[in-house]
Amino acid sequence: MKPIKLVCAGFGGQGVLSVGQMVALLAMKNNKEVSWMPSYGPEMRGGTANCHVVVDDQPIAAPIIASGITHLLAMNGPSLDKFLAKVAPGGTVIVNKAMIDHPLSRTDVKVIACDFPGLAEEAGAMKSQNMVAFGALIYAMDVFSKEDAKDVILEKFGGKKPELNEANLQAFEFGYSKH
Amino acid sequence: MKPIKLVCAGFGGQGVLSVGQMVALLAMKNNKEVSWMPSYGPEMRGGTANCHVVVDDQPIAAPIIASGITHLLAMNGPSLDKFLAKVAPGGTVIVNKAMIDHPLSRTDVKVIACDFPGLAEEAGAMKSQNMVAFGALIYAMDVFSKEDAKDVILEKFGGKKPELNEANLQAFEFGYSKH
Amino acid sequence: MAKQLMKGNEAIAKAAIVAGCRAYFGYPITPQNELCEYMAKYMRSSGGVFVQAESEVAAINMVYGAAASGALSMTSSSSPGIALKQEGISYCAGAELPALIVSVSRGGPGLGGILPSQGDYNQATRGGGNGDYHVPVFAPASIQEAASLVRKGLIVAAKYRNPVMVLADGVIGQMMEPVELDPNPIDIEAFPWAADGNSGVRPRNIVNSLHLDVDDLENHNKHLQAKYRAIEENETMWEEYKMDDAEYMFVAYGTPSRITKSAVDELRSEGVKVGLLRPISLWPFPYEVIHRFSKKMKFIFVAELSSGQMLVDVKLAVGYDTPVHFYGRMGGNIFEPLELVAEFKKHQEVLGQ
Amino acid sequence: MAKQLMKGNEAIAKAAIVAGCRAYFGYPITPQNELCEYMAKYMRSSGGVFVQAESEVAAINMVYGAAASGALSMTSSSSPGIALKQEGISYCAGAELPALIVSVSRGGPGLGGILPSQGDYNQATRGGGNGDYHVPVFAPASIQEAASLVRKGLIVAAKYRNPVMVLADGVIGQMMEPVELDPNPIDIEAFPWAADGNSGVRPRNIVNSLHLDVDDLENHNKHLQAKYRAIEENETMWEEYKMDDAEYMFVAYGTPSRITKSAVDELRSEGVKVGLLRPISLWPFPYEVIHRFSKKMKFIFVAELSSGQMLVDVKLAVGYDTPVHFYGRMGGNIFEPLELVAEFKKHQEVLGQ
Amino acid sequence: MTTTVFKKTRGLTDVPFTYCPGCTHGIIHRLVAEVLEELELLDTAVGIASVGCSVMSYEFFNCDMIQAAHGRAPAVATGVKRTHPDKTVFTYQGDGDMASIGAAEIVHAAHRSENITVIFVNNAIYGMTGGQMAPTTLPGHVTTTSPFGRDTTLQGEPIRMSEMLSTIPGSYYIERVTVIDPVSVRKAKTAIKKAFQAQKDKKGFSMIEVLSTCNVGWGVTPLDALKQIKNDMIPYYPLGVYKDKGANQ
Amino acid sequence: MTTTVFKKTRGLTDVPFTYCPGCTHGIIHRLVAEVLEELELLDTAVGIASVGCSVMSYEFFNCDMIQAAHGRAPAVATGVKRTHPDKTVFTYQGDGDMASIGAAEIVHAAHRSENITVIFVNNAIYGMTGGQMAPTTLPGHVTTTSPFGRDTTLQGEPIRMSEMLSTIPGSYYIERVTVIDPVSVRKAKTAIKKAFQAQKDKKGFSMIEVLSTCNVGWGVTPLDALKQIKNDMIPYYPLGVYKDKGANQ
Amino acid sequence: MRGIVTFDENRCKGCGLCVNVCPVHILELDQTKVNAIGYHPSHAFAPEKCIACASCALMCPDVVITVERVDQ
Amino acid sequence: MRGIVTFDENRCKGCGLCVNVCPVHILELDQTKVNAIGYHPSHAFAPEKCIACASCALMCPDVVITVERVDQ
Ligand SMILES: Cc1ncc(C[n+]2csc(CCOP(=O)(O)OP(=O)(O)O)c2C)c(N)n1
Ligand SMILES: Cc1ncc(C[n+]2csc(CCOP(=O)(O)OP(=O)(O)O)c2C)c(N)n1
Ligand code: SF4
Ligand code: SF4
Ligand code: SF4
Ligand code: SF4
Ligand code: SF4
Ligand code: SF4
Ligand SMILES: [Mg+2]
Ligand SMILES: [Mg+2]
Repeated sequence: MKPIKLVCAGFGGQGVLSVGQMVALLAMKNNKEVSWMPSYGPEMRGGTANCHVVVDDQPIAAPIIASGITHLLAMNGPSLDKFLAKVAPGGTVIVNKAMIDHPLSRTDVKVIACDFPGLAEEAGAMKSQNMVAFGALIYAMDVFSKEDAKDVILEKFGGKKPELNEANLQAFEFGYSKH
Repeated sequence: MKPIKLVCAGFGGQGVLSVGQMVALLAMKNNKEVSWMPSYGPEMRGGTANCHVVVDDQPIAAPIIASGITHLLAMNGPSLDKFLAKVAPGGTVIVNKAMIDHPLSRTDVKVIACDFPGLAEEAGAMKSQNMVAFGALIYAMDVFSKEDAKDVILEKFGGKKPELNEANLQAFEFGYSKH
Repeated sequence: MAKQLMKGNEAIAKAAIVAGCRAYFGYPITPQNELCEYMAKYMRSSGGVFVQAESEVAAINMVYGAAASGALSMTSSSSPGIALKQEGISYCAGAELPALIVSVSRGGPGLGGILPSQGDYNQATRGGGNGDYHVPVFAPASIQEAASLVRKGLIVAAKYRNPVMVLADGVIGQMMEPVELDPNPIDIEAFPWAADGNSGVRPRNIVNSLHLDVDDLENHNKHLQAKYRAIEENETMWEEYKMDDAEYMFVAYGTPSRITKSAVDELRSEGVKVGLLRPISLWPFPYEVIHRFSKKMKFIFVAELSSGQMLVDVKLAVGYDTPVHFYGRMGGNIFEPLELVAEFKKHQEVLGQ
Repeated sequence: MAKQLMKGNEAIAKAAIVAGCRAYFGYPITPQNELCEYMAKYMRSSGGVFVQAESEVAAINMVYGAAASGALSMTSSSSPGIALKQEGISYCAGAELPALIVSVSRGGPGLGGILPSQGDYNQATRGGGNGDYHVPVFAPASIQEAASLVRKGLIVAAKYRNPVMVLADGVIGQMMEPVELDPNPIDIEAFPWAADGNSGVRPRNIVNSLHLDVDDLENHNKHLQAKYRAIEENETMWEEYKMDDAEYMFVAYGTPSRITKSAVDELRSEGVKVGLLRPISLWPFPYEVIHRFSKKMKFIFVAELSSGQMLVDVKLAVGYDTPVHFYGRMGGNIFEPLELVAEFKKHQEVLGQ
Repeated sequence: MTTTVFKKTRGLTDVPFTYCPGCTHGIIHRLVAEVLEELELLDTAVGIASVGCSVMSYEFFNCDMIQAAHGRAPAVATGVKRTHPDKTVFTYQGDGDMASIGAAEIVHAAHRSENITVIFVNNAIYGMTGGQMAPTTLPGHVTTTSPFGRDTTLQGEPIRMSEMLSTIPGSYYIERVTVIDPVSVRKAKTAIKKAFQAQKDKKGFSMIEVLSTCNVGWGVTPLDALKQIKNDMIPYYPLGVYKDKGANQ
Repeated sequence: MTTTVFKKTRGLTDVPFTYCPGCTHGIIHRLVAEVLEELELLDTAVGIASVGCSVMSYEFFNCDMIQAAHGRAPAVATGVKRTHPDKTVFTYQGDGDMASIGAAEIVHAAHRSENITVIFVNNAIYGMTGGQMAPTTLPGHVTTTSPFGRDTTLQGEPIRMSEMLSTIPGSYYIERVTVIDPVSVRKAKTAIKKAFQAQKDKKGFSMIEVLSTCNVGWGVTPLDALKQIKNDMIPYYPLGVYKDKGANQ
Repeated sequence: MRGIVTFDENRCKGCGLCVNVCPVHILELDQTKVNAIGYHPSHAFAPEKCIACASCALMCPDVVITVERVDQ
Repeated sequence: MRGIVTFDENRCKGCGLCVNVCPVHILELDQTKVNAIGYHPSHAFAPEKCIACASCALMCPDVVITVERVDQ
């Protein structure tokens, strides 16, 4: 497996830290080495949050991704602005469709544009936007199975908010397939 | 000059620290090198106090006298007990007459026994017992002049307690001569 | 226990509880808050005590009290908070009390910043409290190791009656990694010296660090020094990575050592015979092994997230015969493997190799 | 000023006032009480400020405030009290504030004892506060030198915008010796950066040690490090005693260096070519001169009232080529010249000389 | 023709506040800044920023500012005021900063009757570090270090700083106010002004405690946070003047 | 036949006190020890010795003892009591220790209502270190750090700890007593007993403030020192119960 | 009495405190807009009804609002 | 009521607090004696007058005094 260097970024409350954690759990399930590292502290007061997830067959060296991002999930404009330059050539950028009225400043990256709010609403819960993103991400990574990913969703949220299970899984499916 | 290693010891309030300081001032007056080091802290809570005075032509190495005391002024019994063993052979011990009903445990030291309270009373102030001791000490040292010593007394106490000047000087004289 | 994905701060907290720590006293500070919060949530249900102290000073003195009365206890904090604990740590050392102090350090000096840094190496290894004392300092490089070193720390603390510090950089505190905890409580006997209010059934116990008599205090210090020699003897820990045939040696600890490993791999892939010596115990420091290796090295390269604090210990180990180079970042910036590789090559070029 | 017989603590206080220190904040602790008490008596009439703080923590933060607003200020304490100041000292260093801290140290660890000791060398030279910072530490060996180093300390503090420590053992604090004070106030310009409430006549000033941005904090640290290199360059102080033709070198500082001088004289009188190197600044430490001399020595002998804390710096300077021996007392016990001579001879015998 | 009824005071810089949306730290900042401007103290004031969400207030107040260690602002202020008795010195402190780690420093600033003004922002939580329990957190309230609600048998009943400090002979003026509606905001400003005036008149220690929100830490909306002050906090922390040595003169 | 009216309590060891002649620390020690014996708490008590003249009290109280850092005895006691809730935990602290450097720790032990008993020996001076001013030193009194007499304009008016701590909801029982004659000694003992009883009954924080002499630090005879308490101290520090949560039950 | 209320729009964090307090209920968060710092800013949808009471400005934590009175 | 007052003489520091408080004035510091720790110890010069009130013992800071009552 080629190492994954994933950054998930967005406003606080959008659930980007959870997306990263789900990727990490998925990696564990598949016996990969993995690390998850959040931004923290007053940095978050501004309202933005992000996490770095590294997945590899080897023990992880640097849990903080300073460059060479292979996958970037940017759930808002400032996050895209902040991290786009650090994406490796050939890397994948997953964004909300509405955010990219203008073409990206880089042409050497793959772009997956997804209608996060639209698909989440369609799936039955506006809160599930990050599940849409998670779906798109798993699709883009092409390393983990859909089934494992759904298991992870249920493990992580199934207990806490069972009423959301349906919507979450549906949102994941949409994210995985509709972009 | 042979180095002087003087220890003055007694109950708190007997003025042994002052005696040591007067010796130090006298040494300064005579352009000697000198150091004065008191016992301090809760050690004094027990009611005893002492100071170490070293006078030399050379810069003073150790201001604390661990052994080889050349002159010991012991104004009470516990002090004598504590320091006698550290007096150098041939050294001088100055004590209150009443304290030595029994012969000293050492025979290789000179003893000057002086009636501190008696002579002080005779001089006109029971408070001047330490001046008696100072007198005896200066006599024993045989290094400094009586005149300088008296100047030091006046310099140190003349301002604060002029009413005592007479008695102090008299007590000093008695100490210097009557033992 | 099964492998779980855990945040370092939480893994540290849980490892301590599982190992048998029964009292935690702390005060919030970033980046260790989750540790304190985990304790707030789980210590009571584990039959232990959680108190949010009014300050770091109070927290370490609560630890002092708990330890003096025989409880296996701990506190945690970060840089300025650790500074405030120095008097208390010195008291623990003086009174010979077992205690675990977790330091999740950030950037300094002063209020500094909250991002990962290793600028507190001196603070941890040289104290700052008063007097001749030492605190064993263990520095994990992964969450798994953080959990084991917490356990080890409690064992060492109890065994030697001495405070022990686990020094984690902010990355260790905040990162999540898979971790498997040893489910067994550590095995320590009750402390016969504890002032635990049982003087009805044994002679009364006194816990104290005051020794007004000089000979008393000197003897006490000699006793402490002998203990420290024993700790040096028995508890020095390090890891060697690709050192067998190495001609160059990196020295790094904590999270940066992982980045350094990547640099080693990168250089190895280019055919450079380089290895890594990772001190795990910062005090006692692995002077001897570093000295031994140093004789065979063309140069030694120390990488730290500081201006070079461990560097001094490496130099002490090496002496003057082998060059020691240094690369550091500060303030929360973290070097990357290729950054180290590039720096390494500069020195190699100078050597003409 | 005329020569006076003065207690070290009082000479330090008076020297500071005469030099122009205008604010003192302190808390009682033996053996520095006379310093605090002298300030209580004379600071006001000198136009300055004396405040007995509620604690050492408060005292150093009052110093921080006074310094931040441009006043040349100081505090003093002893071992556990210095431990409590570590956070505040780190803040002063981080915010680049000039301040004088006098440490009159006693025996430790913990409450320890109150008699003279040098167990706080690490506490003074390695900080204990958080982050990468340094505090110049000057260690007098006589009352006269204590007075001059206080003056020098204030100058260095103001020049580099950095806290400076004068580290005196209890002997220096308590002893009386003749001393002559420089009557002239030191010459420093007003601090343009001071937050002294004059934003009406210039842009507003901010004094701060927080840098949330990593690059900001890294740059700030680089700036600090550059300053520390300059201090190392300019402010390293030591004394050489009979070193010209020496084949053996003692290294000792503070009061014990005087005792060591006697030992040197004694050995010289027996024909042994021995000298003394006395570090006056403990940070910056005179590594270079010690290294240079070490090459010519048969061995080096470090004497300290500790378990050997400066010893580590000496070894760092010397490396492995020359043996470094050590003799120390602890807890308030002080060695005598002949004790050192006897120890010295043991090592000489081993050498077969 | 128009008259300005309200505009941003010169007492604040142009740097936007870093506080969360709806956080009343911002209102309190503004009031202090307005008072400084109106009493013409801005050019001679030295403010002490404490450690808490307001740590960056040195960026906001348009006067000389010093950032102090956590809890030590009153000591830092003492250092400034004693060496600069004619300047106006104030601290701006949170409840964690002042009531917890800094309890000794505030008690002793009052004890010595330091001629300073303390703005005490009581939001019953540690905002900055992510919502831990403060000594002022109300009984039963859930925070990250009182995850089952503040249990008074283990964590005590909340401390009332204004009441406590009023017992200290050296305190001159102490009032508790809040900023939950325009009326209380106006009252708060009057109190703050009175406190600074006391300093100007060299009367000694003054403190205004302001009940403030931390909607993020409390986990409620900004509007609900205001209600929470009214319904929960004020009953436990009654508003009013607790000490006014000048009142009987 | 004879009956013993008074003999040395088993609550004290045989080690002679290290206090100066006439120092009332000794009386207070004895009272605490008698109470411990009478309430049968000696075998399960843990005492915390603070830093001050009473630092060596670990030698005197005949129970388990822990020596604490200056001012931190309440925190140390918290560590002991929380991990040993069924033991009897008390601190013995001077006014420098508790009212000055340890102000935060005592406030927060009361705030958390730690179930401990605090013996607060207020002698209005720092005895141990040689007679410096304490926060409790009376106005005008000369000490080594108030060489011209305590100047309230610079050093504040003395702080009243019992009054202050009584405002804290968590404090359960607080009384101020003295030991200047047999009657007051008896009253002091009753108060101390009540405080330990409160702890036994798990009521929370109790403190007895004892006005005590330091004849050496005050520079007077032991007898005059007693008079000084009566004439100077009691008027400023009125004796009595300041907090008794149990009173209305 | 008539007032003019103006907003420094890009400082607004959309907290709604001003909206809630306006006695004539003319303020709202503009859901159609996202300002430079990512929030739906407050605005007056019927500005002519403003009575210049300044309540909004008094409550605004981010000093967004200026209020003027039109003198008649 | 008759009492027996006894002194653990070598613990006495001669502070005089007991002397002052004795209602029948039978205590004094013995100026003719210096005890093992250097003080003139207190003693009862008319012990038979003791009424066993224990006032002396209550005031003694050094726990020197034992008081017994002779039961009649
Ligand atoms: C010595 C020290 N301990 C802890 C911290 C961490 N810390 C920063 S802010 C804070 C609490 C702030 O709470 P409060 O004073 O109530 O202010 P708020 O954020 O609620 O306005 C803490 C504990 C620190 N910076 N320094
Ligand atoms: C951290 C620290 N600061 C200062 C001291 C010095 N010190 C010892 S006792 C004492 C004051 C004691 O006064 P108090 O508490 O009133 O007790 P007293 O001696 O009057 O009974 C001080 C300041 C210390 N030991 N530790
Ligand atoms: S965390 Fe709370 S106190 Fe801090 S800015 Fe946000 S709302 Fe305000
Ligand atoms: S110094 Fe004062 S308090 Fe201490 S023992 Fe002596 S009289 Fe008592
Ligand atoms: S000034 Fe008054 S009326 Fe006008 S918008 Fe603001 S709150 Fe409404
Ligand atoms: S109160 Fe201020 S920040 Fe909040 S919505 Fe209104 S204008 Fe915007
Ligand atoms: S018991 Fe009473 S009567 Fe007897 S000696 Fe003592 S004080 Fe006097
Ligand atoms: S009170 Fe006690 S110590 Fe004092 S004189 Fe009487 S017996 Fe002696
Ligand atoms: Mg708060
Ligand atoms: Mg006292």
